[in-house]
Amino acid sequence: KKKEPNSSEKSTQNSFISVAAAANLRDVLEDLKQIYIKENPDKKVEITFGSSGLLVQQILNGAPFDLFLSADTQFPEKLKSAGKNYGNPKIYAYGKVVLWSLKKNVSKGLDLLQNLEINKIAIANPELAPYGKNTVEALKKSGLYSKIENKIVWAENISQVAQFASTGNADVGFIALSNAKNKEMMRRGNFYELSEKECAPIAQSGIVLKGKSQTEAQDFFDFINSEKANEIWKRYGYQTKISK
Amino acid sequence: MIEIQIRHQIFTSSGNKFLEVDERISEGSFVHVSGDSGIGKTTFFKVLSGLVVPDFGFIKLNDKILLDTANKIFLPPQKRNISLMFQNYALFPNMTVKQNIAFAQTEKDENIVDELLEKFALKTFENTSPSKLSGGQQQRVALARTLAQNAEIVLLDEPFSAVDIAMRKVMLNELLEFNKNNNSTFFVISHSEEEFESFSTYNLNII
Amino acid sequence: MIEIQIRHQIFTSSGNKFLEVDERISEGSFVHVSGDSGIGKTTFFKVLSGLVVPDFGFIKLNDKILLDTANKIFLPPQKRNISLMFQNYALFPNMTVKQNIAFAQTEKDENIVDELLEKFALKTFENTSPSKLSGGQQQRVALARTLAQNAEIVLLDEPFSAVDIAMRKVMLNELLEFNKNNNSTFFVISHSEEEFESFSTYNLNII
Amino acid sequence: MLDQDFIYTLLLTGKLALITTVILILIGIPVAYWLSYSRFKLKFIAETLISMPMVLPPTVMGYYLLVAFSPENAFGDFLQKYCDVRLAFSFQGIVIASIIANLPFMIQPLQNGFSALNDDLRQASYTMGKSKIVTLFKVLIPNIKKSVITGIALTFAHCIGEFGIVIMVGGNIPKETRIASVAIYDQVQALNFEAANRYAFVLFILSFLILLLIYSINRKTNFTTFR
Amino acid sequence: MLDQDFIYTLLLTGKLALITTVILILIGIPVAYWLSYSRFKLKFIAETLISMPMVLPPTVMGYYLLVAFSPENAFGDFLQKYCDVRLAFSFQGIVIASIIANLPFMIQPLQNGFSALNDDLRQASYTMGKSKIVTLFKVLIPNIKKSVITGIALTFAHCIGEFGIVIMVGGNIPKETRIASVAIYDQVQALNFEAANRYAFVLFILSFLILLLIYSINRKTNFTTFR
Ligand SMILES: Nc1ncnc2c1ncn2[C@@H]1O[C@H](COP(=O)(O)OP(=O)(O)OP(=O)(O)O)[C@@H](O)[C@H]1O
Ligand SMILES: Nc1ncnc2c1ncn2[C@@H]1O[C@H](COP(=O)(O)OP(=O)(O)OP(=O)(O)O)[C@@H](O)[C@H]1O
Ligand SMILES: [Mg+2]
Ligand SMILES: [Mg+2]
Repeated sequence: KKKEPNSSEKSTQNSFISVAAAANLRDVLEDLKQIYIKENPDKKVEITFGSSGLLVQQILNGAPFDLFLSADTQFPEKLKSAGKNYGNPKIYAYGKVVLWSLKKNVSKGLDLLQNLEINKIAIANPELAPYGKNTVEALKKSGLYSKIENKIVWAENISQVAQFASTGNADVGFIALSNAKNKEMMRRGNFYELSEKECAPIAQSGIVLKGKSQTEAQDFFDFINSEKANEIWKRYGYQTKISK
Repeated sequence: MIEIQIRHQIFTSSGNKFLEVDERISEGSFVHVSGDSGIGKTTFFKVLSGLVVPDFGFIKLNDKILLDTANKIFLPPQKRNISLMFQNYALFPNMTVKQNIAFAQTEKDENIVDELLEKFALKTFENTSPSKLSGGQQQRVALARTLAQNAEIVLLDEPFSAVDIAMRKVMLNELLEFNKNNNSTFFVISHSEEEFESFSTYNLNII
Repeated sequence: MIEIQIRHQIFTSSGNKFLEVDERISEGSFVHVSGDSGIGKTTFFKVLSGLVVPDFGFIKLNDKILLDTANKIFLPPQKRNISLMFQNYALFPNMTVKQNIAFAQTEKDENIVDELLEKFALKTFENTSPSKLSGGQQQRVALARTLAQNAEIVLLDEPFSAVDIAMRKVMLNELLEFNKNNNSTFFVISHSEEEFESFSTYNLNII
Repeated sequence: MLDQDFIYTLLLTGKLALITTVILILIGIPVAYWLSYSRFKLKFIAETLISMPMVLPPTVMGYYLLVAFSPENAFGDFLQKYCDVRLAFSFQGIVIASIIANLPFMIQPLQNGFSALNDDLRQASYTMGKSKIVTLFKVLIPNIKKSVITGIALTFAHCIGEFGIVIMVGGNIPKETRIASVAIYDQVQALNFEAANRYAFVLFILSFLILLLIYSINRKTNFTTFR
Repeated sequence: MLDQDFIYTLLLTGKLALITTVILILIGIPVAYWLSYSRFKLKFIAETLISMPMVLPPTVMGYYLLVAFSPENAFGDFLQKYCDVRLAFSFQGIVIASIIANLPFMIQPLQNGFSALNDDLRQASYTMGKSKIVTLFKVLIPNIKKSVITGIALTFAHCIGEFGIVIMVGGNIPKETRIASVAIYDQVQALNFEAANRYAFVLFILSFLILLLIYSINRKTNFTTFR
C-alpha cells in the first residue's frame, strides 16, 4: 500500500494492470475491482476514468493502458484498426436508457414528453454518446421526436444529462439505468425504464491492449465477463445479455 | 478675508513637531510663504486645498467655511475653488501641454490658453506630451495650468525653482498682473526671499 | 583632461536646434553649466553619462575613450564611472534613505553613509522611505547619494533648487570640499549664477 | 472549407466574448477603483475572493451555477416567476457564467494599473474642481491604458477558449449556446481530427488577428532616447 | 471526512501549482523584461502570441501537446529514446502543459509592472555602475512587487482550477497526474455530488487561505494622508 509503482516500474512489474474506462462505469468497476483483488491478492488494478473519446485519443498517442472499457462498440474497433489491440473487442455489458425526472412523475412513460409542463428535455449528443444515439432513434421510431424537438437540450454525455436533470434545470432527461441507480439520483427523483422494444440497449465493449501486462489484463477482462460478475453488473443497472 | 487656523502634527528632521498657522489675510494679497526645508510648507498648502485633513483646523474664505474640524465640516478639494501647483508639477502624461492647461479651466476659453502658452514660451510645445519637456518647461506648463484654473486662491509650491532668471522675471510679472486683475489671493512658497521682498504684501514664515 | 565634443539635434522652443559642445576641461575642475531653460543642459548630462547617444560625439577622460560615434565606441553608463544627480531625483522608492545612499557606493563603507546623513541633516529620516519626505529633503538625499558614489566625474542637475538658503550653503561647501579631496570633476547646472561665480573654475554656457 | 454551422458558431463565440468583455469593463473599473483607493483594511480579502472563481474546475463551477439557476431553487425560481428568465440553456445564462469565470482577468490588471499610478495626478485633478467621475475618465483611465488593454486581451482570450463553465450552464444548443470551443472539443471527442484541426486553425487565426489588433493599440514604445 | 486518496491528490495539486508558479516566475521575468524594454518594433506580435494558449480550449490544446509528446512522433520519440523521458502521462508532462497554459497569467502582469515604472530608476541605477542584473533584482523587481504578486496569484489559482489540459496530457493516474480538480470532476461525472461537494469545499478553503496569504503580503495601503 505504501509504495505505489510509478510509470517506469509498471513495465517491469507484470501483476500491475492499468485500465481505462468510460466515466459512467466508475461505481460498478470499483466494486468489481475489489472482488477481483480479494481473489487475486498479488494483482494490482488501477483504473482511470474519462470520456471514451478522450481515452481513445490518449491510447492512440501512447498512453500506457492495458485494457480499455468503452461506453460504446465503435471506439474499441477504432483501436483495433489502429493495431493497438491484443485481443478482439468484446461486449461486456449492455446499458439501458431511462427517462428520469426530479419533480415530474415519469412512471407513465414517454407520452409525458408532449405535456406542456415539460419545457426542457436533456439528451446526450447523439454524435458523441451512444446513449444519446439510441434515445434519438427510439424517439424517432415512436414518432415523438418531431413533436418535442424544440424542447431538447443537448449535453456532452449522459453524466451531463443527469446533472441537468438532477438540478431541475431540465424537466426530464434520458440517462442510463446505471446512472439512475446511483444513490443520490435514487434519492432525488424517479425514473421510467424504457423497454428493449422501446429503445435498443446500448452495447458496451472492451478490448485488451498490447503491452507488457496484456495477459494479466486479459485475465481481468475475463473476470469482468464471468458469471460471477453478472450479479454485480445487474445490481448497478447493466444487463449482460439481451434477447435477440 | 481669509481666516486660517491649523494645528497638525508632522514628522520633521527634529522629530515630531506641530505645524501651526494662525493668520488672517485680506483677499487679493500676495503672500510669500517661507520656512526651512521640511518645516511643513507643502503640507500647509495641502491642508488649504483639502488634500490633507489636519488634526485641528479652521479655514474660512469670506463667509464660506472650508474646514472646521471641531464641527466636522470638511469641504472636499473639488468645492474649495483653490488651485494648487504641485512641487513635482503633477502634469497629466495622457494630455498634451495645451490639453493640460485647458483641462484646468472651469470655463473653457481657448484664447486664454493660447495667451498663457504664448507668455510662457510654450507655443512650440503645445501638442507635445509633458514627459518630453525639460524640467523648466514642465514647470512653466504647471504654472500656466494653475493660472488657467482662475481660482479664488492660488497656491504655488516653488514655482520658479527650475527656470532661469530671465524667465523667472517674466513669470513673476505674469503672476502679479494676474493677482491684480482677478483679485485672487496668491500664496507662493519660494526660497529666494529677496526676489519677493519688494512686492509681496504679506510674509508668512512657518517655523 | 576631459575632452568633450558633442553635436546632437534636439527640439526646443525655437524649433529644431543643435546642442553643440566642444570643450577641454582639466580634471578636478568645478564647472558651472548654465543656459536657458530647455536649451539642452540635462541632455548634455545624459550624453556624458551614457544615457543618451548623440548623433555625433567624442568623449575622452584622460586616456579612456568613453564615446566615439565615428568609430562606434560606446561605453555603457555602467562603465563610465560618472555619477548623475537627476533633476527629478530618481530616488528608489523600495529603499530607505540610508539604503538609497548605500546602494550608490561602489565600495561599501557605512561610515561615509552616516557622515553624509549627518551633514545633510537626514539622520532622522535614515529609515524612512523617500516618498515620505518633503521636496527639499528628497533633493538632499539625491545629492548625498550622488556623492556617495565617489565617481571620477560628478554631474549635478540643479542640486539646490528645492532647498533653503542656509542648507544651500552647507551643501555647496560640502561639494567644494569633496571636489578638492577626491580630485573629482564637478559639473553643476544651476540658475543662480552669482552663487557660483566666486568658486567655479570653469563656466560652460550652452547656447 | 467551413460549414455554415461553424460560421454561426464563430459568430456566437464572438458575440459572447464581446458582451462578456464589455460588461466586465463596466464592472471591473469601479471594483478595481475601489480596491485601489479604498482605505478599507480588509480589502485583501476582497482581492482573494475575486480570484476564487479560478480555483474550481470550470465544469464544477458550472455545476454549482446550474444548482443556483435551477427553478427548484429560490434564486432560479424568482428569476423564472417574476422576470421570466431561465438562465440555464440560454444565452443570458452563459454570459453570466462567462462573466464570473473571467472576473479576475479583468479586475486584477486594472487594479494593478490604478495602484501603480502616481497619486498626485488624482489629487491635482481634484484641486482643479474635477469630480471623481471626471477624474476617473479623463485622468486615471487614460493613464492606465496598458492595463486596460491587458485586461481586455486576457478576458477576451480566456472567453474564447474556456468552455467548461459555458457548456455546463448552456448545454450545446446551436445558435444559442454552442460556441466554437465546444464545437472543436466535440470534434476531438468524436475523433474527427481533420475537422477539429480545421476549426481550431480558423479559431486560432481569428483570435490571433483580434488580439493583435488589441495589442497594437499599445504599440508605441516609451523609451526613445536611451539605449 | 476525506479519504487518503484525496489527500494525496491535494498534495500533488499543490506540488504542480508550486512548481509551475516557480518555473513561470523564472521564465516570466526575463520575457516580461524583454517585452518592456526592448525597442523591437514588432514586439506586440510576441505579446499576442503569449496570449494564444488561452484561445484554444484547454483540452484541445492538451490534445495537440499529447500529439507532440507522443512516441509516435519525432519529438516524443526523440525524448523517449535519447533523454529517456516520456512526457505524456507523467508528472513532467503535466508540468510542461501547465506552464504553457499559464504563460499569459504570469507574463502579462509582470510586463505591465515594468512598463509602468518610471524609467529614470533604471537609468539612475545604471549610472551608479550597477549591472542590468543587479538593477533588475535590486531596483526593478522590488518596485513592481504588486505585479509580481498578481502574477503569482493568477498563475497559482488558474493552475489549481484548470484541468482540461492536464487531464489530456496526463490522464488521470493516482499520485502521478491526478490533481484535485480532476478528482472533483470525476466525482461530478459519476454523479457523486456529495463527495464532489466535500472535495470542492476543501480545495476551495485551502486555495482561499493560500491566496489570502499571497495577497496579504501586499496589504499596506499607499494612501495615508489623503481622504
Ligand atoms: N524625453 C525627451 N524626449 C524628447 N524630447 C525631450 C525629452 N527631454 C527633453 N526633450 C527636449 O530637449 C530639449 C532639451 O531638454 P533638456 O532637458 O536638456 O533642457 P534643459 O537645458 O535641461 O532645460 P531645463 O533647464 O528646463 O531643465 C527640450 O527643448 C525638450 O523639449
Ligand atoms: N507623504 C508623506 N507622508 C508622511 N510624511 C510626510 C509626507 N510628506 C512630507 N512628510 C513629512 O512632513 C514634513 C513636512 O513636509 P513638507 O513637504 O510640508 O515640507 P516643506 O516645508 O514643503 O519642505 P520643502 O521645502 O523641502 O519642500 C517633512 O518633514 C516630511 O518628512
Ligand atoms: Mg515642499
Ligand atoms: Mg534640465
